[in-house]
Amino acid sequence: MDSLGPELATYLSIAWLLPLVGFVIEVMNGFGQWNRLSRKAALLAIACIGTGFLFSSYAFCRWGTETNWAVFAEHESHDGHASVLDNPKEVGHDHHAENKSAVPLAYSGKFYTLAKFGNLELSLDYYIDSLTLLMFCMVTFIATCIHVFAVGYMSDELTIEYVDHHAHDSHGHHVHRLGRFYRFFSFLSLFCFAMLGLVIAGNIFQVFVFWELVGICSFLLIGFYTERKSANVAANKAFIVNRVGDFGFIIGLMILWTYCGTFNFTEYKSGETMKPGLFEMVRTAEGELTYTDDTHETVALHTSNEHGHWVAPQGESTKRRTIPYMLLVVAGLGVFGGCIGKSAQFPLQTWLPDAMEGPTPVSALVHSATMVAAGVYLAARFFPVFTSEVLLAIAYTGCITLFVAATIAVVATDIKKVLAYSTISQLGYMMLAIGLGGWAAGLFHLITHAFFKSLMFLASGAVIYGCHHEQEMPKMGGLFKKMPITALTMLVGVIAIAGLAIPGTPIAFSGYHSKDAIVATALAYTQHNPVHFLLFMTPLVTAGITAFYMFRLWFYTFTGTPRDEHVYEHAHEVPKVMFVPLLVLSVLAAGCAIGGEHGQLFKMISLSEPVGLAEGVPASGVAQVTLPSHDDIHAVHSTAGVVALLAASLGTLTAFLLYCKPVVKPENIKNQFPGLHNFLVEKWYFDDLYEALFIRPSHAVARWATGFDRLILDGILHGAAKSTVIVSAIDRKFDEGFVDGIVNLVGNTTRRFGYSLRVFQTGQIRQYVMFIAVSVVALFAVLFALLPKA
Amino acid sequence: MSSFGNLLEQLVKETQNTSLCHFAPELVLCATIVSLLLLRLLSLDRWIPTYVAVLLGTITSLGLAGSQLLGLLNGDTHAEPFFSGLLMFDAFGAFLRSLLALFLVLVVALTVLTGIPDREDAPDFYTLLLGSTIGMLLMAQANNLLMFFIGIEMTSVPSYVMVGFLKGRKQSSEAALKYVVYGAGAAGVMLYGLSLLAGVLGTVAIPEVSTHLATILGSGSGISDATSRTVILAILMVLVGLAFKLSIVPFHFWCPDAFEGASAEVAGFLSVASKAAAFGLLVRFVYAFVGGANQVAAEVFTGLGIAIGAIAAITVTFGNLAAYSQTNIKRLLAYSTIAHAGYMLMAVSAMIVILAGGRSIEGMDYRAEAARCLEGLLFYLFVYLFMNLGAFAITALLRNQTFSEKIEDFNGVAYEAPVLCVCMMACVFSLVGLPPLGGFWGKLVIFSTLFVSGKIHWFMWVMLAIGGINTVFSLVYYIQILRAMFIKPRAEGARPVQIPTAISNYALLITVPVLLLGMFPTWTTELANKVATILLN
Amino acid sequence: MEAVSLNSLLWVGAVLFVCGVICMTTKRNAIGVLIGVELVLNGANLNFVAFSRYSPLALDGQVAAIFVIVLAAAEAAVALAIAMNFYNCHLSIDVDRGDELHG
Amino acid sequence: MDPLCFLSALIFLPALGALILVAFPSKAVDAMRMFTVAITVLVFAMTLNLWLGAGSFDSSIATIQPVAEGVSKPWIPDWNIHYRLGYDGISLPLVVLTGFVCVLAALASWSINKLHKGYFMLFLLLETGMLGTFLALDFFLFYVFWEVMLLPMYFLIGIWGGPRREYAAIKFFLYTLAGSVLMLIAMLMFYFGSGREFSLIKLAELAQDGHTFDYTTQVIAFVLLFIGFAIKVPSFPFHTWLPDAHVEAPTPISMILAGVLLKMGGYGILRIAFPLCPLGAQAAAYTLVGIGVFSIIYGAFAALAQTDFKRLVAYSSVSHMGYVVLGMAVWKINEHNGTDFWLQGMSGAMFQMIAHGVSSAGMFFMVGVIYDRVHHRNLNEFGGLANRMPLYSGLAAGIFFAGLGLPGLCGFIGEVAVVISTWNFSPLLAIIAASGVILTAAYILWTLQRVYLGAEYKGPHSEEIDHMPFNAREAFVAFTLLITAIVLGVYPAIVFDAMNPTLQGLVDSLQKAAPADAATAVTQALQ
Repeated sequence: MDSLGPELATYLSIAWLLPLVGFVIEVMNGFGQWNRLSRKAALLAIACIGTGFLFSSYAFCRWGTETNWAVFAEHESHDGHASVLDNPKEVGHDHHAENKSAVPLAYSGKFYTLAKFGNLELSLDYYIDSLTLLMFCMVTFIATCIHVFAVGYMSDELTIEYVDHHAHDSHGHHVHRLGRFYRFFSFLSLFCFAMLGLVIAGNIFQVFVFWELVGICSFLLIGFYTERKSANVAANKAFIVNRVGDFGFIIGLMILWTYCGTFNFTEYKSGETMKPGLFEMVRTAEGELTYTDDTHETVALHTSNEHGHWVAPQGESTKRRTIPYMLLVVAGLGVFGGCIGKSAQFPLQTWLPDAMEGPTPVSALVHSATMVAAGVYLAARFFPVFTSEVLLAIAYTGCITLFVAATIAVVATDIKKVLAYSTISQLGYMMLAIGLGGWAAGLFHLITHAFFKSLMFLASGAVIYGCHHEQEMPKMGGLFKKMPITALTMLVGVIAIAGLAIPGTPIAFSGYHSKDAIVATALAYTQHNPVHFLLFMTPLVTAGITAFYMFRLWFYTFTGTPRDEHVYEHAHEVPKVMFVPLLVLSVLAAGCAIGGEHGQLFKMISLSEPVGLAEGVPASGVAQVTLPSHDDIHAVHSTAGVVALLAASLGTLTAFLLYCKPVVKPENIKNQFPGLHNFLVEKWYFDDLYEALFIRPSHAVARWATGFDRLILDGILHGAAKSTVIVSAIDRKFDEGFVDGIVNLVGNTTRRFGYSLRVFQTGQIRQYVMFIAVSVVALFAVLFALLPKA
Repeated sequence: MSSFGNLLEQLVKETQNTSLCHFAPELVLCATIVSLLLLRLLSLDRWIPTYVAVLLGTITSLGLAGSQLLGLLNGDTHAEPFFSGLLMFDAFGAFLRSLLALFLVLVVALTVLTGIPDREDAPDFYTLLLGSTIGMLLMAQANNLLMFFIGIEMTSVPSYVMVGFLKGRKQSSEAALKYVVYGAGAAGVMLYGLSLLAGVLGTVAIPEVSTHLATILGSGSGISDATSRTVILAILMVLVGLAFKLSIVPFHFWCPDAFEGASAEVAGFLSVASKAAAFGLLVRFVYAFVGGANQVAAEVFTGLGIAIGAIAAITVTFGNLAAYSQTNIKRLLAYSTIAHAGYMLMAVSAMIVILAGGRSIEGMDYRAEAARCLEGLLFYLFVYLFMNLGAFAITALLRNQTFSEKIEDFNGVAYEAPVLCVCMMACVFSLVGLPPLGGFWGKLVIFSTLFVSGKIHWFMWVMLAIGGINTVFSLVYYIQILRAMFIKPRAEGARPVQIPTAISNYALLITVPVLLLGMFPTWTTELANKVATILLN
Repeated sequence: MEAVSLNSLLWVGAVLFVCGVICMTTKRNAIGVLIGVELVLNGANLNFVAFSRYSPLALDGQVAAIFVIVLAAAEAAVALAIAMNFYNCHLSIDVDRGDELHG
Repeated sequence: MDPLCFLSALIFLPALGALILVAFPSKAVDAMRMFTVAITVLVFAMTLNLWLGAGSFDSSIATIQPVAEGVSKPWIPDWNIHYRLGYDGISLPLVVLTGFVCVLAALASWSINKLHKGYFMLFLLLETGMLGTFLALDFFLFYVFWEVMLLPMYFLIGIWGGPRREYAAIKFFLYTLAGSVLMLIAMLMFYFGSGREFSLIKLAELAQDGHTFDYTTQVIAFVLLFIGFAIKVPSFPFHTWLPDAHVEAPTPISMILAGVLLKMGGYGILRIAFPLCPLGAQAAAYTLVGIGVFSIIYGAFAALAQTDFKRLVAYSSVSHMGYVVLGMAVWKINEHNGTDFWLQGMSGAMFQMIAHGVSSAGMFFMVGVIYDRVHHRNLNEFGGLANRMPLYSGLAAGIFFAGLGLPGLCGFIGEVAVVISTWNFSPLLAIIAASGVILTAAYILWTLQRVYLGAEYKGPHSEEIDHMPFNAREAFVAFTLLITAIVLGVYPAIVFDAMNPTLQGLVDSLQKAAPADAATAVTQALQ
């Protein structure tokens, strides 16, 4: 079974690299012979990603076969995955097989080295565990669906003269341009490559690499309609805000690199010896930190002992690697900063709604299902390095985000914006879960959310397509009759996200299970840490809000009477190529989480859960929070399920009463609370705040920087010049245009001086001769004054 | 009476056997002058152009001077005073004589090409030129305070006339008057100094100066007594005279005016030749005092060296700064000349400091280091000969086409006279001191001596810094010339410039050594070093 | 007759020198300036002669004096010629009129 | 071929080409272009041969190659000056880069529209100067080549440049000359301090033995040398010549200026300033890092405020070259990794030089392409080019992304290697340096938006864009640069492998000569 790791790596690499090949061919040919009417680009892209899915699935199957599908065997015990590990372990781990029961099943290895600095090494690695496999399958599958959908959605680009109704030239005409069908698919392919690279990455540096690449793909796709200023601005905003997060990410990288000397997640082979990865360095085999002192200020980093165990060398050895606890916290926060940016968490959530400027398939793939989830993925992946303070920060970040975004979603009218805010909110749930120690719950929600949110985005895309690029819900209404398939699939998504279910029966859509898991974790957590009760209350309340705004969306769009006849007239059901993916996805959105915590999906995820979480983590550090054990969570599961469902039902009911069978007019409520409404419509004024806090000051600093030479040195120059003018009694204007920098200062001063010297050169002989006399006397005097007196 | 007869007989013998031989280059030049006068007297100049005779004479003179130098260096002949000790026949003198003779040949060739003395005036002009050169040759070999003065006067008097040679031009006459008045004044001061010096020391023979001086300074009362002060005052007055010839600040005022008024050829001649000769004289004079200085004198002369260095630094700075605002290219080059005199004076200053103070520094072979200073000076002079003459010559050659010496009138000529302008570029960059041109090497050697002498007194490092800064500043005005030639467009309707091949070749002839001296300076530096070592040991 | 001391002679020379310098610097007339030069030269000459009597300089001083006289004559001749030339151009020998060359 | 001959041939081949160009008739513009390109290609081939050819470069050797003290011939014996050449892992990548950029710059020289002969002659002379500087191992020879480069550059900017070309050219000249005078003084210090030695290798040995040059000398010399090189890099506050020179220079010269000339500063620091004054360098390390960081941020901010396209790219060079200074100076040993982080910083700095050579040359080329058509560079008067010139815009975006430091492209590797090595030196400065990523993204993306995106082209000469399509030659240049950027970004080990042994040797010898963090060093010694 030693060969399984490389084998899986090969399959996944194929799946990973195929889109890249597709991208290269598409781009090359796009500029070249493919004409603007050809769908070849799309076919190639679908072929690549589809094949990628097949390879991912095959890798999954291989993995399952090798592990005898133990994961799906019925094990009631939450530590069931231990049985899986009866099989021999991954490459190179054999020499400390006694640890194996505690270490999640994972395969790691190296693709190639990027750079080597002494003992430090930057490389491209892979790290494959059940989560990786799951993510690969999920990403490739959803991507395939979305590619297919996009063939239909983007078909109006198959023209040599595309009229962009949202972009105007200086004369106010619509912009006419060539269709860019191929370009869209080439970008999608590139994105798939980058996303899969992120998932397969075996070290945090590599994650960063692909992190940036998905960022730039997102930039390209958001700004796909380059003629629209709003799209460009949104694209820039997305990338730059992400970079703000990456700034933190880099700080985290720097700290880890400096203290640990490696970026690898797990142990790796360097030359002939095995070296510990970050996880082994920070955590013991039992998942605990080792402190070197009683005050817990310094954490020992583990190295290999003579038995091949990862332990902290004992004694007061200065050779012992340590890291100050605070820096470990900072590193964790830094990396989480990256996650905040990518997953649009508070306070960097502002870019995601704007990113809806991109074509809807992009929103579905990049900005709901995959890329934005990468932040959550990384937070989960990097979980072992996070200390309890970081986890608490993650939890609160998620908590704030999920609430803020949900409130904004309540008043949003653009169908995609509602979904965008809901995405942010759901990502908040995931973060919350991870912060609370509900690792598997968070990822569970990630997967289910990917399905139902991409479904909803595609459905909304279908609506937009059907309504000829109308996105404002107030102009829709009653579309159920015109596009029933879309409406129904959307409804599946809405129910899933709202978390509705029929209690006591297994009838529950995926969102119910995953959100239930999160709320249960939160409840258990709050029981252990009553101080942090908000971490339970907020998601619970927000579950209600979520149900409210999602149903509001659905009712607003599909039921009631048409509010804009023009739109309604032209609305039509989408073609097959678009609704087939909808149907496929709706099946999965409904059913992917069957069984909930006892279902295959959850178990599969649990298999990769970091060591030590299952038993709970006792309070430590500054934060002093206790993470609940699986048993604790299990104990409150049913309670949580009931309250969550209650909240969701309440939300649904409210939405029904307001928008489907209006008992109260929403306008009235709006008018009752104009301040609150405005506050929400203005997105809590985050954009304005950032504008005032960061953007304007940085432009000011930029102007200052560029004007530094001119203004500051100009001042010095003027002063110097003036005094020179007085001294030399010459008043001549000089070229101010040359005034730029210190050279000019010196140059002009000396030039001035040079001019002033002309005074002496009067041209008068007598004065010249006088100089002889005066000079002789002066020199004589000076010389005698200076000569040593013997 | 027999003793007198013996003396006379000995004198005649010495004169016939050695002195006349040693004096051959000068004699050839004298003969040339006489033949020029005869040619005109006999109206032969209608058939034989004057310059043919002049070229013949100067080249012969160059050959003789060169062979004397080689002889001295190879040890075939040995250094000795001649003409009863009035002049000194040594490698240093021979080197400068060869240099001056070579320069004379080049200047004559230039005048032939530019045709500056018209046919009628040619014999007069060349007479003055050769006469002035003879004076310089005397300066280079002077071994006696009297010869010192005679040499300077012989150099100066014809050059006054040459400056005013452009008849009928107001500027020219004004320049000549200024030059003569200033020169005469300076000569007077110097002579007064010489008289005091000779009187106090009781000798006019330069080699004896140092011993007499040592006696005076070592007489216990140090330098505080009246005699010593008189000596110092006298030295200072003599240096004033030399400073005038070298156009050292603050005795430089004549220089820009005279150069602007004179023709470029004359200005070029004066800028290089009179400097070379004056530096020769200065070195001899200074070495006479410093060479054998004792402990007390060492302090005094270190101070003197530093004072000279300070003046050199001021000169460099002044020359460079004043050149900024010039619009006339000759005037600009005149200020550049002042600055370069400053650089060279730095070498002399370093030499004085090392000679005076070097003995007290452990591990310093002070004579070798001093020889390096002198080597730097001589090399610099040698390069300066080519690069400065090049600059003046090209100015003169272009002036013949553009009829102007204003910088702006040279706008864009590079595209019509590429060879000349490229040569000008090489000369100018060499004047700035950029590698791989000769000027760089010269500056490097001088700067390195400053660096070494800095170990004796920190002020020399300050001078080094000043020299370095000035190198940068000087770029600004030098590049004005190139900017005009290469970057500015030719003025509308300007007269097209056509340069005959001969002229281009001449420019190349002057410029190629500038390049070669920069890339392969070894031959020249070794020569200069040898000469310097011989003089200083 | 009591011998004149060296110092007295030198004082005369110095006075001549200073007078000459003052003359050079104050006279506007070119000829006047030249006269100043002559005074300076003669001051020096007097020194030479005086030293030839009172110091080991001996005959060398007198020879020098003779040479200086000759050179002074030559210089004066040239200077006068140049002054003539200047006059031809400027119709004046006021040295202050020569101010075209400056800066 | 004898290595000395080969290296000399490499250096002087362009100069020979320049001489041959004299014989070309002035009208034969195309012939001159092709000839120049041929010469540069030949030189590039020779540099590649030097790198990859059998037996010419062994990347596992830390010392100078082909022989440890360099191949030499006496040049000026009485000054102990040698014509000494050689290469190692530090200079060879830069030599290859020079060859590479020159080929592309020659190909970009079609836009030169006057005095072709003079242009191509100076161009080739410039290449000789650059190659000579990188290959020289004698301080004096280095200095000579360093200066030789100035003259052609002055005229190339001064004659073929933009409206304020005279000003820019003289500014460039003055700055560099000022720097080289300082270098000259330092050179004299070493020459006389070492007993008349100019060989950089011997001087380094002497400097590192700890007796020859005392602390004060080393500090003074380092300051002199560093200022000289920092002007070239350019680092704040010596950078103001750069925007002017770049803006006024013609496109190919901008490419060379950014692609190669700036690297000489960094190269000089690594080749001369550090090895010759280890104590001085160590004393100044914090200042250097500070300067590097400040340049990064300052350059980025300044770039953000530009409205001139070329000026923006020029300021981006200031910012990017800040990483070079930063990376070189992170001289601090770590308890567990020893000097590895410093080695990483140095390697990153070297890589950044190569990467910047590719990306900035590309950026300038891309600016030049559009300038040739619309004859202006006002960022506010572009827009919509992505539709008008899709291929051009696509390639430009790729190259600008390389400048942005996007992973997978060359800019990223150097920047990130430098930045993450900085924490070990100073966490505060590391954080400031890392914040550069935000600003860089901001100004590059904003530029892309203003130039390539948008509804329509807003500036003058709109019709020229259609009249002059993006031609094959331009596409070739851009493609080559982009592909190189990708190759370097995806597989940087090709460069790292070539230079790491040398840098390792340098780091070790410097650390030995001037032990950083003495306390730690003692502790280590005790164990």
